[in-house]
Amino acid sequence: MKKIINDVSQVEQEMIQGLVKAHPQYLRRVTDSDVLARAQKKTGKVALISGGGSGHEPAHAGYVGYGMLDAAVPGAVFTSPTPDQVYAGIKDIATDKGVLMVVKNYTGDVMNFEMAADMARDEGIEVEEVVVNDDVAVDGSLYTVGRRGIAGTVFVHKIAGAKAEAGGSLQDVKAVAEKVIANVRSMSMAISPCTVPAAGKPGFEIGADEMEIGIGIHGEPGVRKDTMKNADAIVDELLEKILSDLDYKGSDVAVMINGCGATPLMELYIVNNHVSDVLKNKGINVYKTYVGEFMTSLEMEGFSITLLKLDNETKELLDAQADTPAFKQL
Amino acid sequence: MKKIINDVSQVEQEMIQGLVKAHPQYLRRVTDSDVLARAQKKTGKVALISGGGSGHEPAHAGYVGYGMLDAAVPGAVFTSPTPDQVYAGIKDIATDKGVLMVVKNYTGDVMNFEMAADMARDEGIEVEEVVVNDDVAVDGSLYTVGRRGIAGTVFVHKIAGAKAEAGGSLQDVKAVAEKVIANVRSMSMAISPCTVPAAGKPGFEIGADEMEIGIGIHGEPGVRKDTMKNADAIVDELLEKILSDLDYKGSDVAVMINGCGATPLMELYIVNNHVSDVLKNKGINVYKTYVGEFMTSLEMEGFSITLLKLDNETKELLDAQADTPAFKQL
Amino acid sequence: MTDSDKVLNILQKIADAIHENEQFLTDLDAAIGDNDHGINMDKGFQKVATDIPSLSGKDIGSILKRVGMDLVSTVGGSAGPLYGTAFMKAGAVVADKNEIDQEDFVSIMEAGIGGVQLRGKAVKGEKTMLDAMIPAFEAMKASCTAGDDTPSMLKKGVEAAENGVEYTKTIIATKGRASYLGERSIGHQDPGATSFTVILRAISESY
Amino acid sequence: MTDSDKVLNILQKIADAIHENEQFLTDLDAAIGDNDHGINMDKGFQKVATDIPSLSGKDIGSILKRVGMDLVSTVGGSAGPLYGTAFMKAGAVVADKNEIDQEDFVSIMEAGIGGVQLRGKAVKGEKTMLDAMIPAFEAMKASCTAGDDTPSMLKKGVEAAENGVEYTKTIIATKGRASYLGERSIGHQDPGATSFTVILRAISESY
Ligand SMILES: Nc1ncnc2c1ncn2[C@@H]1O[C@H](COP(=O)(O)OP(=O)(O)O)[C@@H](O)[C@H]1O
Ligand SMILES: Nc1ncnc2c1ncn2[C@@H]1O[C@H](COP(=O)(O)OP(=O)(O)O)[C@@H](O)[C@H]1O
Ligand SMILES: [Mg+2]
Ligand SMILES: [Mg+2]
Ligand SMILES: [Mg+2]
Ligand SMILES: [Mg+2]
Repeated sequence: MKKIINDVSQVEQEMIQGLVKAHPQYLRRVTDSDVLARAQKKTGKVALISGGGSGHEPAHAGYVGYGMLDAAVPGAVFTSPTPDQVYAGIKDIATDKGVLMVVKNYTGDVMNFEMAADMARDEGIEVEEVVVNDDVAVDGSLYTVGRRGIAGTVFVHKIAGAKAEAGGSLQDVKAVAEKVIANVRSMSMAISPCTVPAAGKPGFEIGADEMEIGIGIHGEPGVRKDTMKNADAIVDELLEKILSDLDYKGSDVAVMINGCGATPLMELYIVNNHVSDVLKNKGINVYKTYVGEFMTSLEMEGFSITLLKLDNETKELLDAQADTPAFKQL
Repeated sequence: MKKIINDVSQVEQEMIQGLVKAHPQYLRRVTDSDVLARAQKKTGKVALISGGGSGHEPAHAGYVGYGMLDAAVPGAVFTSPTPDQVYAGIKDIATDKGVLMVVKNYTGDVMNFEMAADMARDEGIEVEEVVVNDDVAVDGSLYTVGRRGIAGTVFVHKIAGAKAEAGGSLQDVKAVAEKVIANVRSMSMAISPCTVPAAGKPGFEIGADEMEIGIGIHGEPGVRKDTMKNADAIVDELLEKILSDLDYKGSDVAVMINGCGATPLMELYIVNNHVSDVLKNKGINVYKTYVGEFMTSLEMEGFSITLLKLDNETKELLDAQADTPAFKQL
Repeated sequence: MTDSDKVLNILQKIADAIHENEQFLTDLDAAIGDNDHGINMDKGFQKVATDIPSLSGKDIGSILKRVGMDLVSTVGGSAGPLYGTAFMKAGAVVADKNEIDQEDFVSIMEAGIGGVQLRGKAVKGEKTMLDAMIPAFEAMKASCTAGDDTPSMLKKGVEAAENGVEYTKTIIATKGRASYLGERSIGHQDPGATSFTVILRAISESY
Repeated sequence: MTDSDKVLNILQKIADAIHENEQFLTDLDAAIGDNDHGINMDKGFQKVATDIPSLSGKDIGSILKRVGMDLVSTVGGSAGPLYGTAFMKAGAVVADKNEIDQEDFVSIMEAGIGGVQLRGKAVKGEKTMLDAMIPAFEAMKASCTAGDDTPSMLKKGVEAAENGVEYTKTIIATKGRASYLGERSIGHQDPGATSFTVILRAISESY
């Protein structure tokens, strides 16, 4: 394992410190915790908190700021943060309009955030939760833990964050977050694994001519190994899964082409070239496209496609100003 | 070579198409060329053009937009664009206030841009040029081709772009660009190479416990191979080279921690953590920090540090609004 | 009878056993999860080990609760809340006790399983730690009823847990990260079932 | 005497030779440059090859200029403007000629070198294509003065170019990308000097 780090046991701490030193105008570390909150606490609005394991940067600390989150709670790499950390975040940002937790659907994340919510509710803080589950690669049936939350989460941050900034009530903000969740689907693939620093070796092995289809964001193997295909064929496969899960026909969509950490931006644009064509051919109107690294898995090479079906409300909120370290919109 | 592409001979073309499809609100392809220009041509201001080989995304097309460039000319991967392409760009964006070319100091880039400038001048277009040479890894003496242009170029785009947007004359814009160039220094390192698609194999080989110090942005080997060190030690070495080249003591600086393409953002923040500490200890005041991928080398893993010494004029221009696909500032 | 000191002693043994198996547990998680189970568990039990001196003299209920809280606040992921709640619930059933007997052991196990199920909402056969815990509990309960002594009861528990781990190789995961793999999870043993077995074996070997 | 058709014929041979050596030239550039010299040169001469039919019947000056423009507009990088300008300048010295003789050959070489130096501002000994070009030119000029025929003159040129390539292995680059490597460039031959030798050899083998 060759990484630009000092000590595997300190990667999360040094990252948090590096984040605050880089973005003091945006970020503040909540005392005695790992939580990153807005430099200036904003009152009079619903407060949004999200988080999860580290290793997904810029998620989630990169989305703390005007129009998006109020705090992000980073756990150890790929390990959901503990309830006391989440609780420290909730307590710091809580306003009398309440707190919305945006949780990605992983057993650990859900359990830790819910334990924290219980602790906060015991102190009279109003806390609501939404669980993002956009990954169509995995079975969403009742008999499983359901679909995972991946890059689509960033749209939830953006749109629910804008609603909160606009003065929406906790129920309003939660409702629009749930609307986004109901209308967003994603799917990923990877051509190389990643190495959790503390683990010291890659999460999976992959041949020189193989790819993993339907990977999550934790360096875990995908739902299927396949021989490597060209970009257009991969896009076709991912899009087919997404489009057969939700009917996007005739609607306006926001597209996110997300790099997993080591994918050249050039390749993401090559991916977008075909995504855009396919959507057009299928009568789906691309309203806005985001291409870049939004929800990564350390140095994994691969990408995900996210499609969000928009209505007038979500369009307006998506277009609203945002000013955070990793997501700015004028 | 495993890449998310369709055809090695089409990577540049499909990228250009994918860029325009992703960012129609920002970008337009100049007819019959590979040039990416602002969606709406802006008149009445000095027009800025930059470019170079592809493979450095988001440079340079990602910086086309309000407050930065008017056009970017992408060549083949790591190969400077040809004069006819640069000329097509100059012609498209030229205004009566003139055109400034921001060129990175590589023999090929300088020659191709200057040939294009000559063509444009023959038609009465006023064209000036600045050559960015921020890389302290290489000898800047008169007997060599001089220092290379790397990530510091983005500061030139930002600051000269803001000056042009503010209505500066061609001489003003050129002067402030040259001020930035005189005050910006960078240095890079890499722990993995990258593969030019058409070449099919990596530009250099590197052992499991080795790193390249003083790499350029074209996947070329560095000035020195060394055994891998920890992040702080690497930072110390790069900073020492930078700080001994220009006296930053007591000044306000803008810092850029730039990922080469495959470096996890987590690691860039770990780097920034130490950069920030070292500068503080040396009595250098960090005015603003940018962490991310600004000038990449495909999927190379590594980073560069850039320091720009600021004065009141450059501070104000650095802080000015920008709205481009890859660089937004509110 | 097992007193507080013995419990602390056992906790140290568990911490050592988890530490020894850190890599093994992480590797198991790499195959069907996210490559961190051993790392997380070790972080938690190292914290527990650090706290052992400060727990000297406390009742067993408080000790177990504290272990639970340590795990909840250091492990993270799924294992943190699951094991953490298990220990906290276990602590509750032996609140204020300075000594526990064989039946208490069985109650502790039962309460722990209740904690895991409260949090994780899983049942047997979903390829989780429960597939080692529940058979171990059942074997221990039967052994206790049959009048075995503590060492033999624990040995039977460990055996059942080991069989449970073997069983997890044969089934598809429907809870936890391994569930995302569908069919691909077959053939691999569950990391959480394995870590539970490591813990129970450490306890058993203390008698 | 060499007429226009022969020139077109030679250009095709050059394009073929560059194509055969594409990987080799790129590999040389990987070692001390940016891994693209063969790719770029091949792109350029493939364009030239495509244009050959349309050049039939044109004078040699126009043909060479067109080659230069093709190279400038397709090769990119350093080699594009350098070789492009070389061919354009070469074309200028044989403007309107439908046949060229041995002395014209020498003038063409001289003008080409002038073009490379105009653009690249390098001199001999900086580990560039000039280290093959200049010795080749000098050898050809001497051979021409000595009264050799075209084939022997070209052979001597190739020999000198080859020696020039060998010489580039022994020196540090001070121009082009290889200059960034400092001492590390020693031991490697210059890609541009090599591509020039490939070109001159293709010309020589046409006689
Ligand atoms: N719902 C659940 N109920 C019981 N145990 C579970 C459940 N989900 C996961 N587990 C257990 O947790 C283990 C994984 O723990 P760990 O790797 O620490 O967490 P994470 O999956 O969050 O990385 C699995 O091997 C499994 O035994
Ligand atoms: N200033 C110069 N004068 C003459 N030849 C040069 C000069 N700079 C570079 N070269 C030649 O160009 C070759 C590299 O060409 P190429 O790889 O196509 O361009 P780039 O370096 O832009 O990638 C070198 O091997 C060298 O022979
Ligand atoms: Mg985990
Ligand atoms: Mg090149
Ligand atoms: Mg795990
Ligand atoms: Mg080259």
